[in-house]
Amino acid sequence: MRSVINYIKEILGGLRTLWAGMRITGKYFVRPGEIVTQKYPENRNELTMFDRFKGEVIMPHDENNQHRCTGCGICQMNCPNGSIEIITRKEMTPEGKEVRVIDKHVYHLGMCTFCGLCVKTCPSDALAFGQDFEKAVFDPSKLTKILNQPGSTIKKDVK
Amino acid sequence: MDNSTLRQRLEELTVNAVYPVNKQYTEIIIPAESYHEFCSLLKNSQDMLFDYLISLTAVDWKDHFMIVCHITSTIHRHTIIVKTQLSDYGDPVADTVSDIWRTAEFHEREVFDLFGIRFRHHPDMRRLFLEDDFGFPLRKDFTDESRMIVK
Amino acid sequence: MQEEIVKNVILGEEDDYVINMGPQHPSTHGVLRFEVSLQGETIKKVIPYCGYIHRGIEKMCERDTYPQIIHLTDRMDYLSAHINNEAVCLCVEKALEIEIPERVSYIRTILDELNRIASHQLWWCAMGMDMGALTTFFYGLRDREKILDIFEESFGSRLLHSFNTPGGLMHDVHPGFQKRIKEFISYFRRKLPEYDQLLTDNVIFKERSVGIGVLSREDAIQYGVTGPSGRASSFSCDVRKIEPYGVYDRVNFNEILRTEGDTMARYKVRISEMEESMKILEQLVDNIPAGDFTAKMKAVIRLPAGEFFQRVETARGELGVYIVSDGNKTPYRIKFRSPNFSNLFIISKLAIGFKIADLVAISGSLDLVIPDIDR
Amino acid sequence: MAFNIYDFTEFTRSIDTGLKNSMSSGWAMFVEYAIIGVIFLLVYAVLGLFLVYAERRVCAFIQNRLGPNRVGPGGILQTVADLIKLLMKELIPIRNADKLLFNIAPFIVIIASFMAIAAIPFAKGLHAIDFNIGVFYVIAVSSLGVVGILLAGWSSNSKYSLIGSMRSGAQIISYELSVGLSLLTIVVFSGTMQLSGIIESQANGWWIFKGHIPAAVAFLVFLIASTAETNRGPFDLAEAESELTAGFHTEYSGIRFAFFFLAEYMNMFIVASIAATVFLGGWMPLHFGTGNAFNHVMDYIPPLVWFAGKTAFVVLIMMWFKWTFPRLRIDQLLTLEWKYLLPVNLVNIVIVAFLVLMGWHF
Repeated sequence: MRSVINYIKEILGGLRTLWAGMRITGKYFVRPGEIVTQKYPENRNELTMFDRFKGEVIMPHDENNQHRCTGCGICQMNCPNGSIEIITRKEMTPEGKEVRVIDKHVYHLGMCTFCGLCVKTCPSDALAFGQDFEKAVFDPSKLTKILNQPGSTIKKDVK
Repeated sequence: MDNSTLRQRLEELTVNAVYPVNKQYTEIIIPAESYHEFCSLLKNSQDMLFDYLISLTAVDWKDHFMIVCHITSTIHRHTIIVKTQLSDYGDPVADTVSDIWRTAEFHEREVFDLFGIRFRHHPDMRRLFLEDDFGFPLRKDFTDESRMIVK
Repeated sequence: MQEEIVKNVILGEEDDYVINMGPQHPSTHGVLRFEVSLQGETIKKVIPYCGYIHRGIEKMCERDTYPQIIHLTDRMDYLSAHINNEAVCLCVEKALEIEIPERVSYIRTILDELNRIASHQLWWCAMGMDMGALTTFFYGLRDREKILDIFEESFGSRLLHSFNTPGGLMHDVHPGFQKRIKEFISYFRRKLPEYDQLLTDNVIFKERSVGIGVLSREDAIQYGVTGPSGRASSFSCDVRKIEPYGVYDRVNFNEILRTEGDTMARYKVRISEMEESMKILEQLVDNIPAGDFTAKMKAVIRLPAGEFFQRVETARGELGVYIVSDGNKTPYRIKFRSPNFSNLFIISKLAIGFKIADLVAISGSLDLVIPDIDR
Repeated sequence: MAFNIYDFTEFTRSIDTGLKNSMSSGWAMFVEYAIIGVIFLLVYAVLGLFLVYAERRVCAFIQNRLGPNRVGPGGILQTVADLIKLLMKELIPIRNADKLLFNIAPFIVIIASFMAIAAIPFAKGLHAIDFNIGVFYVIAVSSLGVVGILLAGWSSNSKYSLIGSMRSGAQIISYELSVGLSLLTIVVFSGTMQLSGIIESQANGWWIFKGHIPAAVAFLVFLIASTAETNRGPFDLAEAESELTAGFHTEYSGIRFAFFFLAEYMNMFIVASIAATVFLGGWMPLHFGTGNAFNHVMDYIPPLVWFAGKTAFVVLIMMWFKWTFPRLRIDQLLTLEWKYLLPVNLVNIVIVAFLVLMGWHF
C-alpha cells in the first residue's frame, strides 16, 4: 500500500511543479506590458544611444573646419591591429619655418576592435568616439575613412 | 607550510637543484632526468601532497626549452613552480607527468602542438589545435608571411 | 560517378556507430566537435576535437605592448571579458609593484561580480534551451539586458569592454553607475525565484539532471576542473578565497560547495553564486571611495626581467596568467591557463554510458566557452 | 436551398438531391467527392497557415516579444510568405538516399492527417463521414502518420534522421495506447462510438462536467498523450533541435519540408478537435440539465463558433505546454507512458465501467 501512496504522491508532486512553471509563462502571456521588443526601423529618430557608446572613431571639427590633430602618429603606434595610418606632408609656415602637418588620417573601420587606446593616448585629444552604429556597407572599400575633412586646418592653440 | 619550510623540505629531497629568486612562490629547476621521479615524489609525500596541477607550459629561450609547471596542493594550500630544462633544441623530448596528474595529458598535447616538444610514454601524443603540417608556431624562429604581420 | 571515400580517422573500433556533434551544432556553444560513438542511444566514447577557432592569441601577445594585450584577452572568454582583462592588469601591476588607488579596486571588483552574474544568466538561458525549454532563453536575456545597459553606459560597449588598463581604468564610471546597479539588484531579486520555478523545481528538468554526469572530487582535482563545475563536487577552488585580489578580502561572501557533483549540483551552484554575487554588490556599491581612476603610469610600460603569475576566478573557473618578461615593452612569453580548457576534457569521462540527450545536458552544465579553449 | 446555420443536414441533403436529379447518381457521387476534397484542401491549407501564425504569436507573447508583425496587417500574411518561400526553395537531392521512399514519406504523413480530418463533426450535420465506429476509425488512422516519419528518417541516409525517426516510432506507438484508452472512458460513458452520437449524449452537459473526476483524469491523460502523439511540446524528441539538429526532416528542403511542417500543425488541430468533440461536447452549446432558460440563451451561438472556440482553447493549452517545459529523454518518455499513464488509464476505465454499470452516472 505504501508504494501506491508514494506513486500517487509522486504524480501529484510532479503535476504541481509543472503547474508552477506554467503559471510563470501564463503570467507573461497575459501581460503585454512586459514586451521588450524594440521596433528598430520605426523608432529610428527617437532612438538615442548612450553618450559614451563606441560607434566609430571620429575626429571632431569645430565650426570653422578646424581639428586638433598634429599628425604625431602616437595613435598609429598604439593601435594593436594597425587600423590607423597617418600620412603627413611638409608645409611652409608664413615665418618660413618648415613644419610637419597631417595630410590624411586613414582609419580602417573594418579592422578596428574599439579598444579605445587611440582616443586615450592622443596627446592633443584629437580623436573621439562617434555614436552612429549604422555601419553596414556593400563594398568594403567604403570602410576605409579619412577622418580629417578636406580643407581642414589645425586649431591654433594645439601644441 | 610557507615558502621557507617548503624550501628546506625540497633541499632534503633533491641534491642538484637550482632555486631562482621568486617573490611569490618557491621556484625550483630540476634536471630533466629526475623530473618525473621528483614530480611523483611531490604528489605522494604526505607532508606536501601537491595534487592539483594548475598549468604546464614551455618557454623557448632560443637555445634551450624550459618546461614550467605550476602545482599547488588543495590540502596544505602551498604552491610550487617546477621547471626543467631541455638542452637538446633540435628534437626536444621530455618525460610525461600525465600519469601523476590527468590534466597534464592535454597540457602536454598543447605544448607539443605549439612547441614541438614530444613527451615520452604520453598516452595520446597527437596535435590538439593545428593540422599536422603546420610547423610549431610558438617557437621563436617560426615565420609565416601570410599570417604574421611583423610590426 | 567516382565515389571518393572520405578518410575519417575514427579512433574507436571499426564497426562503431559514430556521429559527429559539431562543429556546427546548436548545443556545442561554439565551434567544437564531439566524435560520439554510440550503442543505440547510449554513448560508448566521446572524443572532443578543438582548434576550429585557434587565433594564436599567445603568439599575437608576443608582439603587443601590455595595454594592447587587453583587447586580445577580451576575446578569450568573452562572457567574463572584464575578469580576463583584470587578470593581466593585476599581473602587470604586481610585476611593477605599483600601488593602484582604492577606487580602482572597488570598481574592478564590482564589475567582476556584474560580469559573473551576466555570464551565469547567459549560461542559464543556454542550459534551458539545450534541455528544450526555449522560453528560458528569452527570460534570461531580458534580465541580462539590465547589466549590459550598465556596461554600455559606463564603457560604451556591452560585451567586450576593454575598460581595464595596466594601472587602473580607461576612464571613470558614469555618474549613474551606482543608481543603475541598485535598480538591477532590486529587479533581479524579484526575477531569480522565477528561474527556480521555471527550471530548478520542474520535475522534467530534475529527471534529466539529477544523477547525470557525476564528477567525483578526485577526478575534478585530477582533471583540473575548477569553477562552479568543480565546486559542485566539493573541490574548493575559489581563487577569490585562496588568493584574494581586489577587495575580495574585505567582503564577506561564502564559497558555494555541493557534494553530489551531478548536473543538478553544477546547476544549483551557479544559481546560488548569482545570489552571492548580488550580496557582494550590495556591500560594495554604496562605499566606493573617491579618488582618481588610474595610477600614474609611464607612457611605455616595461616589466622588469623575470616571471610573474596571477590567478583570478572567472565565471567558469580559475584563469592563470603567466608572463615571462625580458625587460622590453612586449612580453617574451605569455601563457593563459584557461578554465574551459581543463573543464572540456572531463566530458569524455563523464558522458560514458549516458544518452545523447545527457551529453547535451552535461556539456550545458559544464558551461564551456570554446574560444577560451582554443585561444 | 435552406441554409440554416444551426443545422446543416437540410443544406447538405438539398445539395445532394439537386445534384442527383441534374446528373446520374454515379456522376453526382463523384462531384460530391470532388467538392468535399476541394473544401478540405482549402481548409487544410488555410487552417495550417493560420495555426503556424497563431503558434508564433502565442510563443512570442509568452516570451515577452512581439512575434511576426511586419508582413500583412499584424503579420497575418507571414506564413503565406513563408509558404511561397518554401515553394521557391530548391529541393536538394540527397546523393545516396533511397529516392522512392524519400519522396513518398511526406505524402504518407499528409494523407494520414487528411483521413483523420474527414471524421471530425465541425457542426450539426457538417462532417464528411460519420461512421458508427468513429472513435475507433480516428485512432486507427492517426497511427498511420508514424509510417511516414519512419520512412523519412530511414530513407534520408543520415544518422541524425535515423535516430530521430526511431525515437518518434517508439514514442507514437507507445502513446497510441493511452490516447485510445482515454477516449474509451468517454465511449463507456456515452455508450456509442459514433462521434455525432457522443455529441448528442452531451446535450444535457459536457462529459467533462458530467463525468467529473474520471472524465477530468481522462481529459488530462488524453492531453498529455496527444501532445506526444503529434511530436510536440515536452515530447518533441523526433526533431529535437538541440540534439539532432532537426531530427527526421533534417534532409528535407523546400515544399517537402513544408509538408512535414504543415502536417504537424494539422495533427495538432485534429487532436485538439477530437478532444473538444469527445470531452467538451464538440458543437454542442453549454447546457446544464435540460430545457431551462440558460440553455436557450446558449443556443443562439451557432455550433460552428462553439466548435472553433473549444478547439482554440485546447490548441492554446498544447502551445502553452510546448513553450514551458524542457524536453524529456527517450527512456523517461517511455517510462512516463508505460508506468504512469497506462495504469492511471486502466484504473480510470474500471471506475467508469463500475459507475456506468451501477447507473450512478448522470
